[in-house]
Amino acid sequence: MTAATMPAPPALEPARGLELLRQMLLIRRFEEKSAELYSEGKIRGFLHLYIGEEAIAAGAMPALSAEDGIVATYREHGHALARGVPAQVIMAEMYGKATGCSRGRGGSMHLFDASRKFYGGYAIVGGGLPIAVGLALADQLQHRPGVTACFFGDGAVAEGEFHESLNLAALWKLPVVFLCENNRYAMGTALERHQSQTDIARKAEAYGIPSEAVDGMDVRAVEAATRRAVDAARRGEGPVLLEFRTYRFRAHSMYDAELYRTKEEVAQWKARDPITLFTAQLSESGLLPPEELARLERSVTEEIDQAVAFAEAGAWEPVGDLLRDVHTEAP
Amino acid sequence: MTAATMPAPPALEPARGLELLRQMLLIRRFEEKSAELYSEGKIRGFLHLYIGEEAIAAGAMPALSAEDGIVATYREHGHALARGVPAQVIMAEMYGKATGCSRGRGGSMHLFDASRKFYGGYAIVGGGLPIAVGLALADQLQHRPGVTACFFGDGAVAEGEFHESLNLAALWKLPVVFLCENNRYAMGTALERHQSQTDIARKAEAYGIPSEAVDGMDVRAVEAATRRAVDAARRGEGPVLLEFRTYRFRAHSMYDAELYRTKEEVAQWKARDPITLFTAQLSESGLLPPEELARLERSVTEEIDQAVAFAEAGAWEPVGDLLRDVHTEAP
Amino acid sequence: MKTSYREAVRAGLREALQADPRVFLMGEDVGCYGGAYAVSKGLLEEFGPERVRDTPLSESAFLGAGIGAALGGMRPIVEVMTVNFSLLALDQVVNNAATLRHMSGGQFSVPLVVRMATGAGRQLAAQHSHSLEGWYAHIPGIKVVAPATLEDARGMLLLALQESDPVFIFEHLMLYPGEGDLDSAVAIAPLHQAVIRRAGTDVTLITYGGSLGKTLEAAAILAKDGIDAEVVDLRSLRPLDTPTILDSVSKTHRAVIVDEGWRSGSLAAEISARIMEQRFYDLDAPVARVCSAEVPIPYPKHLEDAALPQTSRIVEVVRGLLPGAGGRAPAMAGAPTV
Amino acid sequence: MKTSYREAVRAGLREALQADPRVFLMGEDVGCYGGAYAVSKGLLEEFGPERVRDTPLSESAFLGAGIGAALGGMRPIVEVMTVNFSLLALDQVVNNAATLRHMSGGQFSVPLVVRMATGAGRQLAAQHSHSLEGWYAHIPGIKVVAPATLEDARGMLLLALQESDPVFIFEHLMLYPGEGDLDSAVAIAPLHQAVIRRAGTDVTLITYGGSLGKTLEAAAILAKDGIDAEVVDLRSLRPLDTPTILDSVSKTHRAVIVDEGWRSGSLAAEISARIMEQRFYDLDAPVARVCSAEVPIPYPKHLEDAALPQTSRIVEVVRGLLPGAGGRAPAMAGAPTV
Ligand SMILES: Cc1ncc(C[n+]2csc(CCOP(=O)(O)OP(=O)(O)O)c2C)c(N)n1
Ligand SMILES: Cc1ncc(C[n+]2csc(CCOP(=O)(O)OP(=O)(O)O)c2C)c(N)n1
Ligand SMILES: [Mg+2]
Ligand SMILES: [Mg+2]
Repeated sequence: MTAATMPAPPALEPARGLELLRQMLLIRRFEEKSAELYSEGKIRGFLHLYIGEEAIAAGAMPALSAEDGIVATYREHGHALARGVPAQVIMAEMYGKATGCSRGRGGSMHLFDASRKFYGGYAIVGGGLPIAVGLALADQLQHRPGVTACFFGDGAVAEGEFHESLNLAALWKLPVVFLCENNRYAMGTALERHQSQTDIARKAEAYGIPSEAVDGMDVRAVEAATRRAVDAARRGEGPVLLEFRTYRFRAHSMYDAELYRTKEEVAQWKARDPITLFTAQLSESGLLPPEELARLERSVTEEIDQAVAFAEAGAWEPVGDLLRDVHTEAP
Repeated sequence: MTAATMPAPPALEPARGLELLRQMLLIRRFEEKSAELYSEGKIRGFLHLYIGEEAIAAGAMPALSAEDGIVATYREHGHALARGVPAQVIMAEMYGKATGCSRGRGGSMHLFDASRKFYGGYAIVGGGLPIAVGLALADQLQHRPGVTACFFGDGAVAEGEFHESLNLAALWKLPVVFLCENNRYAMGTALERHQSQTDIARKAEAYGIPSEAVDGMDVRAVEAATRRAVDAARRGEGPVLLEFRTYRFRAHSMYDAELYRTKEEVAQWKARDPITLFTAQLSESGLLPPEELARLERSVTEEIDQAVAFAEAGAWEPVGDLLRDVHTEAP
Repeated sequence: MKTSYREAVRAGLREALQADPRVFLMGEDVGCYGGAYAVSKGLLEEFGPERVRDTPLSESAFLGAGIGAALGGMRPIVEVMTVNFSLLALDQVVNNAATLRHMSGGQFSVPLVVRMATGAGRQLAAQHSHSLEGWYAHIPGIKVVAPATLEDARGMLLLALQESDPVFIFEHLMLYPGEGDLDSAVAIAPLHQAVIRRAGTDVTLITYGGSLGKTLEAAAILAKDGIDAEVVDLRSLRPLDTPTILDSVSKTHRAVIVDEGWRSGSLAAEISARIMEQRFYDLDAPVARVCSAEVPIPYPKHLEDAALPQTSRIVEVVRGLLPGAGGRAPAMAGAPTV
Repeated sequence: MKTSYREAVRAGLREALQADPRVFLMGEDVGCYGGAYAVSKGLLEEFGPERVRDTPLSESAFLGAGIGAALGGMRPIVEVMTVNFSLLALDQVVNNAATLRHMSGGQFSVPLVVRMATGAGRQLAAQHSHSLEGWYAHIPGIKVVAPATLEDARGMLLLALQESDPVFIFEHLMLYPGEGDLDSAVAIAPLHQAVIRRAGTDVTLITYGGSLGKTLEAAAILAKDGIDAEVVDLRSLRPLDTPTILDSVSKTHRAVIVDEGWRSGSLAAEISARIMEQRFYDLDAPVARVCSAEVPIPYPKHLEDAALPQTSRIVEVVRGLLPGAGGRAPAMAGAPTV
């Protein structure tokens, strides 16, 4: 099934619409602030922004419940936020503070939150897929209803671990959904220069599993497709591969000359900004009261300012604790 | 395209038919002798026999010319023989003698012959595929007409290197043919227990390349399909994946209780013994003169006896040369 | 009634599967085939395909799946057929298994046990004869052990399953057929403690796994010349039980390390360096190493034998440290450059 | 006009591509992107997509393809973005690149050059900060080098391309921006020769790559206390230039090895073991090591700094070996257990 052949998602009740919009706005503004803080040297290391791809995390997470697990990449701030990890502990993590969600050890690329089954950001491309397969196996063996959602990029599709993981998951009918965020580039390498089969959804055929190509700029299409996939996995029908077609508006990471793509191409995709599109959708359907957008922007800004204040105020881990958590302390 | 839809191969001229038959007989008897010698302790380490699969090496090699390269696995005696590596240097190699085709260093799993572009037996499953891709790249970059033939098993298809190699070869339109010897088992693990998509030929779709499923027990079907694939690769159309459906009549390696398959299944496949089938074909079409089979058997036996004598007579490498060929001696 | 090392490992697996429903075994051919080295033979029949799982040839995926299953509350035992193939999964080991606890600020543990065969001796040639456990011993965040006896083959597996962090168990392939009397009642030493397998006063022989037998043989031969060797079985390669090593060296003033890894960058080098750093002034002679020759292991028996540590070589090196059998080395004796 | 280390590597790449039509560069983002560390910037434009090839994220396949292309008569230069990702290709390195010549009885050579960034210092955390060149230095059949200067960054690449066997070049990521005057005319030492970067008489400091700068700084500080340190830049990690190391130790009677790898099983351990074996009787104090703490490298600056070898630590350790600045350590001075 491809996006074209999909039934239109059901009508939207007002509150849900505003939630989705706020979620995307929160991610967008959070990323913009992160970029600022990076330039100020508050955030260091690598910083990969999610700007342009917000509809995926924002649309997919509502399709997952508390018992479900999430595996993400190094471009995962949006996923953590959408999963409900508080902005303040994510920001503190990017500052490297002990108050961060990984106690500062991980930074931007390694966000973790056990209480929300957020199993982390993985920075070895493709490295998270086998982990997701194992989490799904644990749910299956313990007869738990959980489904594991595994996010990864188009570049990861070329890695052997993609192939091995999909085969294993399909073979064992594991409750895992593979969510490919196809933003058309692996760093500076365009899709057609790293995939001989650019139609990623068609790769599912090699594993005998269902797949869909979905408009990753349409938050409702993302949510609807993810629900279908998660429900099927939960019913015990095995894994599903979803290809979300999206675009990264900013550089791969903070420093990047963007020699590999044209301004025109970027402009074309920005014209399909998921936030603009959804805002328009909502107002057209009369679901966006006047002033509402401004109100959302204000509340998002407050949340982020508070997160920054929290991060600033956070303490550093003492150097004496350097070797802490290399191993599990004996109970 | 599947075997079913293939045009029947052209009529066979007598000499070629007898050559193919002799080739298969040579491999069969060579393997039987090797098993004997293993029991006698003349051959050690692992020994993987090709009995039952002879039609593949025997049928594929005639489709390759002297400028083409071959990459094989640890189950490669048949491929080396069919490529024209003298039986005597293969046997000497399995004895570990300095007169062996790898000077005794490699043994049964690592046969090499530079003069015949036989690039070796690789014993890490899947490990030969990237090598084959690189050999094809070297031909392409040097504008040589060569095509690289890469043999591997169904088990190798699960390895990440299969996926990475096919994508890379397809992306760069490299002259390499991927020849999968699907004998339905990876050691003791049946195809349907290690592949979620058991129709291996269909995996080509994930790389946008052509493929065929071929009756691996029919030597002429193997030859015809390999010619089509090699010709396409040589014309610069890029890689092709061929799936040869075959069966291993003996244990995976010398020691193997065969708990993983039934006697009935083995019997059914033995009823399609490629040598019996082709012998019948030839005599039906009047291409097998009386006494001819007996004559072929005699000449094959002579060749193998001579090979064993050569291996027996060969010298051991001096222990003092232990560190030889770890590096290339400075010219 | 005799038990083989292979059966001792199997006994440990069976007990683990019986004792804890969270335990399961997965790997290539552990089920229908009964295990490449027949270790898991019969377990599929006894525990069923849910708990004894055959995997495709996908080392990275199934080892990574073991990590994920451990995160998800299971107690997976992953069998990688041999260390040679584990290279395909090393990314999962180094970048995930070893780092997850630390990167998550202590939120997650990875109670994973990985078993694999290691070593040479069966003429399997250059792609099937590695001894890379020394590499694993370099990785912070994991634990590495090498059982050399029947009791340890069974017992260390059970102890490994009590750990909250990843434990890698290396079983030397030449040990599998070895038989003896397995006393399951006997209490074994803690997982990370080295054990003195032979007490002695003249020289300390430090070894582990597949080399323990050769080293004990050497000690017996040396005893005939009046050289009384103490043999330390490391058992744990990470962490190393440094106190036991150092105490022995303080007593004997001499040490030889026997390690089947290639000499340069071997685990033996680490042990030599630690003795240097902490017992330099107790040494009467330089610490020596008996390791594998720096060559991809060749196929023929005579060359394979020449490439690996052998009893005769151990004896020769020890004698080099103790000129005038049993006596102390004169302070200026030349250091053997083996 | 100043040149950066990054530009020096690029200069070497350009010369190699100009000099030999068999040479080509392949790796992730070496072309359109200009290289993750901008090393290959401009080369795609200059040499075209046939010779400067972007690859998919398939480390095992493209490194293996480099081996195959070398077998096929080319002179590939494969860039693996960083050593952290090279684990995905380690099977091809250990089981193919390093063994093919030997397994084939000398019929084939693999003239392959592989470059990769290594090391920590940019707060890239636990999956992007490894220093695993010591592992590569353990593998028979390959050669391993670590250029630390501008001249070596350019020149060792060109020398590596003269070799008939696989050469792995490790470039510490903190070196890339470092600038100086590159004299392409100056002849550099042979590929496998260590070089004395500072002559001294009191202690030998042995290091390589990213740690050379810190070590020279430490030597300068020590000079102020009247401690005259000799600094040996290994340059080649496999083979090690043991004679140069031993000659220096014979002269100074003391050695400290500085190595960014994790301490246990580090390359530093191998060097310590060799000095033990061959210069034991020349030593006035135990050989010491300054290595990385045994922890997955943490993200925050203060913790990352604490985990890595630092100049101050080197100074401190050397002082521990030479109580009473400049003077000889009394024979029984306690061995530092760093
Ligand atoms: C195994 C591995 N190789 C290379 C890298 C360097 N790298 C980091 S992100 C990236 C591109 C990944 O592209 P994609 O999977 O499409 O994700 P995106 O960044 O587009 O979200 C690369 C090459 C890495 N982190 N891991
Ligand atoms: C990476 C790797 N994993 C496991 C093994 C052990 N092993 C050797 S052959 C084999 C089965 C391979 O099956 P297949 O690819 O179908 O080839 P076949 O033996 O059937 O010809 C296995 C698991 C290996 N050699 N390499
Ligand atoms: Mg992408
Ligand atoms: Mg098979």
